[in-house]
Amino acid sequence: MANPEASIIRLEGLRKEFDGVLAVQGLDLRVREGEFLCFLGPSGCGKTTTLRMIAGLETPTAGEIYLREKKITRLPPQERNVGFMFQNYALFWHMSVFDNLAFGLRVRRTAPGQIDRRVREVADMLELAQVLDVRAAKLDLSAMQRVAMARTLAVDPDVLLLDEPLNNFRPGLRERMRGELKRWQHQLGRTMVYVTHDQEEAMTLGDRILVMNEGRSEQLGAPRYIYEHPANLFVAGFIGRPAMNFLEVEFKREGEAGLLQRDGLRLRLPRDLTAALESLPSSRLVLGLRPQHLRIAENGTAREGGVFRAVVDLVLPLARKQVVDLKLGDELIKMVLPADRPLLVDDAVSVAIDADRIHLFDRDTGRAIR
Amino acid sequence: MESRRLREFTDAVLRWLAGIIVCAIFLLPLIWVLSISFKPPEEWIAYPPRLIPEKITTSNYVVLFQPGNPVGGVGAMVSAAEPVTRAFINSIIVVPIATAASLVIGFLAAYATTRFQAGGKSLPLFVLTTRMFPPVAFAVPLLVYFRALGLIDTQLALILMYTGFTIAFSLWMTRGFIEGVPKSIEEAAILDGASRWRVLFTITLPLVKGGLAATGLFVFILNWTEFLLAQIFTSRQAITIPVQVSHYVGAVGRFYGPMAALGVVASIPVVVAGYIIQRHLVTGFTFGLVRE
Amino acid sequence: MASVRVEGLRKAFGDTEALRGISFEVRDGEFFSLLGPPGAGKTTTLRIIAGLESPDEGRVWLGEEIVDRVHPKDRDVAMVFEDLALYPHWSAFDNIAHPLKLRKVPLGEIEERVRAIAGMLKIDHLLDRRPGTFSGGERRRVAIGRALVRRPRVLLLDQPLSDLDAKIRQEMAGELKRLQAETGQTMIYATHDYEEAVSMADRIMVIHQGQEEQTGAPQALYREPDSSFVAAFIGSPAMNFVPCKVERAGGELVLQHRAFTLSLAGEGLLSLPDEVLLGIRPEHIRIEAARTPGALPAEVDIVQVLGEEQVLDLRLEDGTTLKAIVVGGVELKAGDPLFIRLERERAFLFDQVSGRRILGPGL
Amino acid sequence: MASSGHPLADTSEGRASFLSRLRRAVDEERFFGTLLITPMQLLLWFLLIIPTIIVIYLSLVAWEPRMGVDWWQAPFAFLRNYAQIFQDGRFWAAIGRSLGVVVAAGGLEFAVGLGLALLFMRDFPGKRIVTSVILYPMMLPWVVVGLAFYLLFLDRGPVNFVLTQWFGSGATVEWFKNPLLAMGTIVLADIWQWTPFLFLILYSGLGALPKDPVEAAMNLGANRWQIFRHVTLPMLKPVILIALVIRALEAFKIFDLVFVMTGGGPGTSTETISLYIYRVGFVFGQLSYAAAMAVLILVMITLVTRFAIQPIEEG
Repeated sequence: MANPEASIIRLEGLRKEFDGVLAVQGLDLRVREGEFLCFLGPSGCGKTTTLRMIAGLETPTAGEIYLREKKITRLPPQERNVGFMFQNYALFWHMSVFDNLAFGLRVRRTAPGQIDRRVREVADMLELAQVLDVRAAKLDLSAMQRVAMARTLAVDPDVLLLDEPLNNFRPGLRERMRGELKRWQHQLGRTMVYVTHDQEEAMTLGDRILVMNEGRSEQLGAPRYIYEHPANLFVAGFIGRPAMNFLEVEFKREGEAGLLQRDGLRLRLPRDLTAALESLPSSRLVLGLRPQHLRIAENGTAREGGVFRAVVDLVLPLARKQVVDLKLGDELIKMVLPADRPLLVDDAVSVAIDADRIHLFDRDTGRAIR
Repeated sequence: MESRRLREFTDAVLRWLAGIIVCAIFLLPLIWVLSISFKPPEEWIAYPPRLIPEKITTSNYVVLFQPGNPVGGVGAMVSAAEPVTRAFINSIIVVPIATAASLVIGFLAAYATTRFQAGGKSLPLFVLTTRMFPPVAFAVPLLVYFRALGLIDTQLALILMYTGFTIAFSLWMTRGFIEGVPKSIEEAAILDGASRWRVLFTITLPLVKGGLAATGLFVFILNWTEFLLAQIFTSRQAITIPVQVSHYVGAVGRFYGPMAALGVVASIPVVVAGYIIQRHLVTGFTFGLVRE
Repeated sequence: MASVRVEGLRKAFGDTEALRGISFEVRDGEFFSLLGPPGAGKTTTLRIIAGLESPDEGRVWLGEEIVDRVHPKDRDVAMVFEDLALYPHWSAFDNIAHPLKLRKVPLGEIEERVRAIAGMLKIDHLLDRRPGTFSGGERRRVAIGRALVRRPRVLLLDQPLSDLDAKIRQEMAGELKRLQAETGQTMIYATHDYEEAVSMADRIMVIHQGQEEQTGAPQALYREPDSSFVAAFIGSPAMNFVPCKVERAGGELVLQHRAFTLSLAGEGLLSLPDEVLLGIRPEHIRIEAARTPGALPAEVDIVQVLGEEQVLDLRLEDGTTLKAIVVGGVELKAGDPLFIRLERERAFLFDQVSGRRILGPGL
Repeated sequence: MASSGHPLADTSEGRASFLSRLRRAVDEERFFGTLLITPMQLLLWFLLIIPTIIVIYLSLVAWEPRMGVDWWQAPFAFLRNYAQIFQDGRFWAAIGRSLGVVVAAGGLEFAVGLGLALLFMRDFPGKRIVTSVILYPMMLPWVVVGLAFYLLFLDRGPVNFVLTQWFGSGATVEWFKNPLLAMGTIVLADIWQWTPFLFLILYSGLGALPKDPVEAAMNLGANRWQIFRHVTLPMLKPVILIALVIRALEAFKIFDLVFVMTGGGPGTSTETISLYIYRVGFVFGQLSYAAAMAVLILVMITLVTRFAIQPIEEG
């Protein structure tokens, strides 16, 4: 159990309804001091709404929000000292960069000398010193982003909330800006809550990730942990690219060993897993296979695991890798291979599955069994 | 903690009260006109004035269309003014024709200026000058000119002027709507094999027809309410309703009842039109001047 | 269907030169991609082929015909626009049928062909609805259907997948590729996303500032980029570039950097300039736990976990930073010391000024 | 052949058949565009350019319809008409009054319109109905508005009745007999009719403003007034400018209300410039003199708008 003193933001049963539609349905969360937490989920999953409630831009229908254990649920945004960076940056287009950065300090009636000092400090940090006199509307995208960041930082907020700040960037630039963000976070050492629908972004940026779907939390954990141990089918399908393959299988016992079975596929299980599956009420399972974990079978099959034969349906090269669609009966199975392994459409291949790299889910509840 | 909710509540109540007061202020003048239009002559300037007539009568309306009909003994004097019927017929002919012409010409020009910069970049601004100057400044030369063409006191003169002086609105309002249609849609249609004309009529026009309707109603209002030009360029034959209203005020003394009745009648078409376009007005009036 | 040839296209908009002499040929039935950053001139090239823009110089052939003076509506070229440009006031059926109706195809045949293409694109169930409510993927399918239904001489696609989610983008890319294989339709596909180009196209032309950088098969561009621009543009994370000096010690050429030296072997190196860029892809930097001869000491700066892979920002002794990819479960964190080895047989040398490739792959 | 810049323009000498070139030409953008603006161009020539030429000519001759000769036969007066204007006190007084209406009516309408627009930015019960009510005066014929206010401000009308109820029987005011009060009632009627217009523009403008900057300002700790003063108002500036320019131009033209309510009286004390030109030209029949005044007005307005539009184009 996390120590409550260490959490800077605490959400308690947070709910939000818009005209009868539940956007967020009961969220409990502790954000740790100094961490980079990502809210990850498809659009409409309630992640932005949650962020806006923390900033006070929306009022929760029910539940409480605590900042450093002080209840702020009904406090207006002006009195929260929670920084919010908007998706479109929401700069004051009619002002110079300096005035943008100084805005928060001016409305707090900070002394002019102090404003000047603070503005130059954050401007230096985010490499804006050269453009302080430029009007915000005239900046390029990456400078706008830095102004937005600097403006939020100038007032020294307790927490920084970021709403998909990289959405406006084209792919190449986006990766670069991601690196920048990561660097800033190291430099600033400030608590950040970051909303994104891009799993890659969340994986690379977050210390922890909260995966959300339909207003609910699906899983909370470190990126690698979530990737390796997805709690359910949704998380498993959402994290990782190309997405995990899912096959419906039946569990069967054959002599000593356990078997997973479907048309064209027989998978021999190790003993411990067999034992675990036997204790389940249902034998109807979903087998999850990461495309990266499949390999072309060499001669001789493994004792555990299995091999299936399939036909190449499509090859999508990706420079150093290739994504291959294989046809197994009616199902398409994706597999990632190094680019130097030439495969042609309609080739028949044998694919090996390692039993210790499979995921298994309960077909009815979707929960992970392993 | 609950102060925020309380504040929001009082806020709403204050807005609501302000709304009622504003309503009253904006409604009162017209209600007074309505009230007088249903009053018999002895109540017109009765003191103290009453909002609700003691004796409601429709004779003020009747007398408009049957000048011979006596209204408490003053019917004969009212009939000294021109019969309202002619003004009505004129307005009903002139205004819709001018409106339609303005809309068609304006739409075509708006399309050409937004899509191909036809006539140069400054043409749309130039057209605006027709609205900038007092119409009376144009009336001086136009009178001379129309007299030479034999157009004085004709419906055609009004139609020409009303079309011309509302073209700026037709052009600018439809430009906004046309700009809302992505150019790529038209290009896609061309690559599908459609000619320019076909693109204009099967793609662009259907996509802006709501906007055209709103523009049309707006132009209709402008034309229906126009007074100065009609006053100058008509005398008997081509007289329009606003001119007729002014005659009641100016010429025949204090016949407040029929005067008010005519005011009400003159206002009905435009208030109806205004109500219909209200929704479009709010979206159509930002002139694309606000960022994002 | 036809081949497309474009020769010496130039186009300026006011003071900005969008195209500065673009030539290429697309074979009948080929899937050709124009790849370049925004503003490189991809869209302008497509629009010139379609006839929506006329070039200042240069010509366009469709098959054997010069089409410079053929009106766009008569060129029989279809285009999928970046914003898709669906007709919002018509149903998906009418959208797709539009080009056929304009060609006065009999009604029965229109019905048949629209249904056939809709089946192929899996949008049968959408035909009666207007595009307003469609998802991004569905809208794209309708736009592609409208473009394909009349079997144009060439189909131009102007970054049709650019604002889709990564996941749907990859799915759509697969479908497009399959569709092209099935129909044999000549396609020219403009994109700024190298993954899309590489995964679908038979050949790619990389353009930059209105000029050709390199044309070739996807793997060729990846393995043997002609310039540092192509090398940086294709592959993710991008190739590392390290400025080095070339020094001649006796008869031997040495690549000199503050953190390392590499001796260059081989013939024909005498013409090397004094300053070069060493290019090495992140996937060609190997991590070693212990010091072995030739390995360079480095420190981990930032770790980004991407599923099976980790992208590392490494700092060499002199402060030079390099990106490297590690596959597998090594637990690394910022500050960890380690050793790296550059795979020399996959490295390149580029001219520092012109960016042209001088040497490689393999030093 | 140089490129015309038109995407579909034919840029190479033709070997194509005459027919296909003709077809191409008909469909060609420049031709098509020109064709579409032709009706408007004709209308503008007919109603704007030819009259402008005539009015300038008229202003340079001495002509009145009752002189019995046609206007093109009238003797040249050169700048005598203009010289006369500069000595015509009634003209300058009328200009002054029109400008007074612009400032008084325009200013108050802006203030009230902005206040209403801000009030209406948040929802409250009955907002839609109130909005409809506010907007309808805009649609009414001016003459009817004039009539309504005339009836309200009659000596024995409801306004005076209310005043006597509050302040005793001595409070009856003869609104149309006092120059200042007569002008006041005209301005009041104008405000009543045209505040809705400013409300509408400002309300649409406010509604179209992006919400993000306002929320950002809240997030940075700004209170309502600070947000309004430093974020909302500057963002609204272009809309405000255009609203004021339009309104000022319209208010300067004011004619119908004056004509109906006071006829310019008492005396000439409420005579605006439109009314004065109307009288000179169409009542007194001095068309040349009216033409000279018209030209002067055209020039003045052109200069002023050039001046006023510049910041809008830059902003």
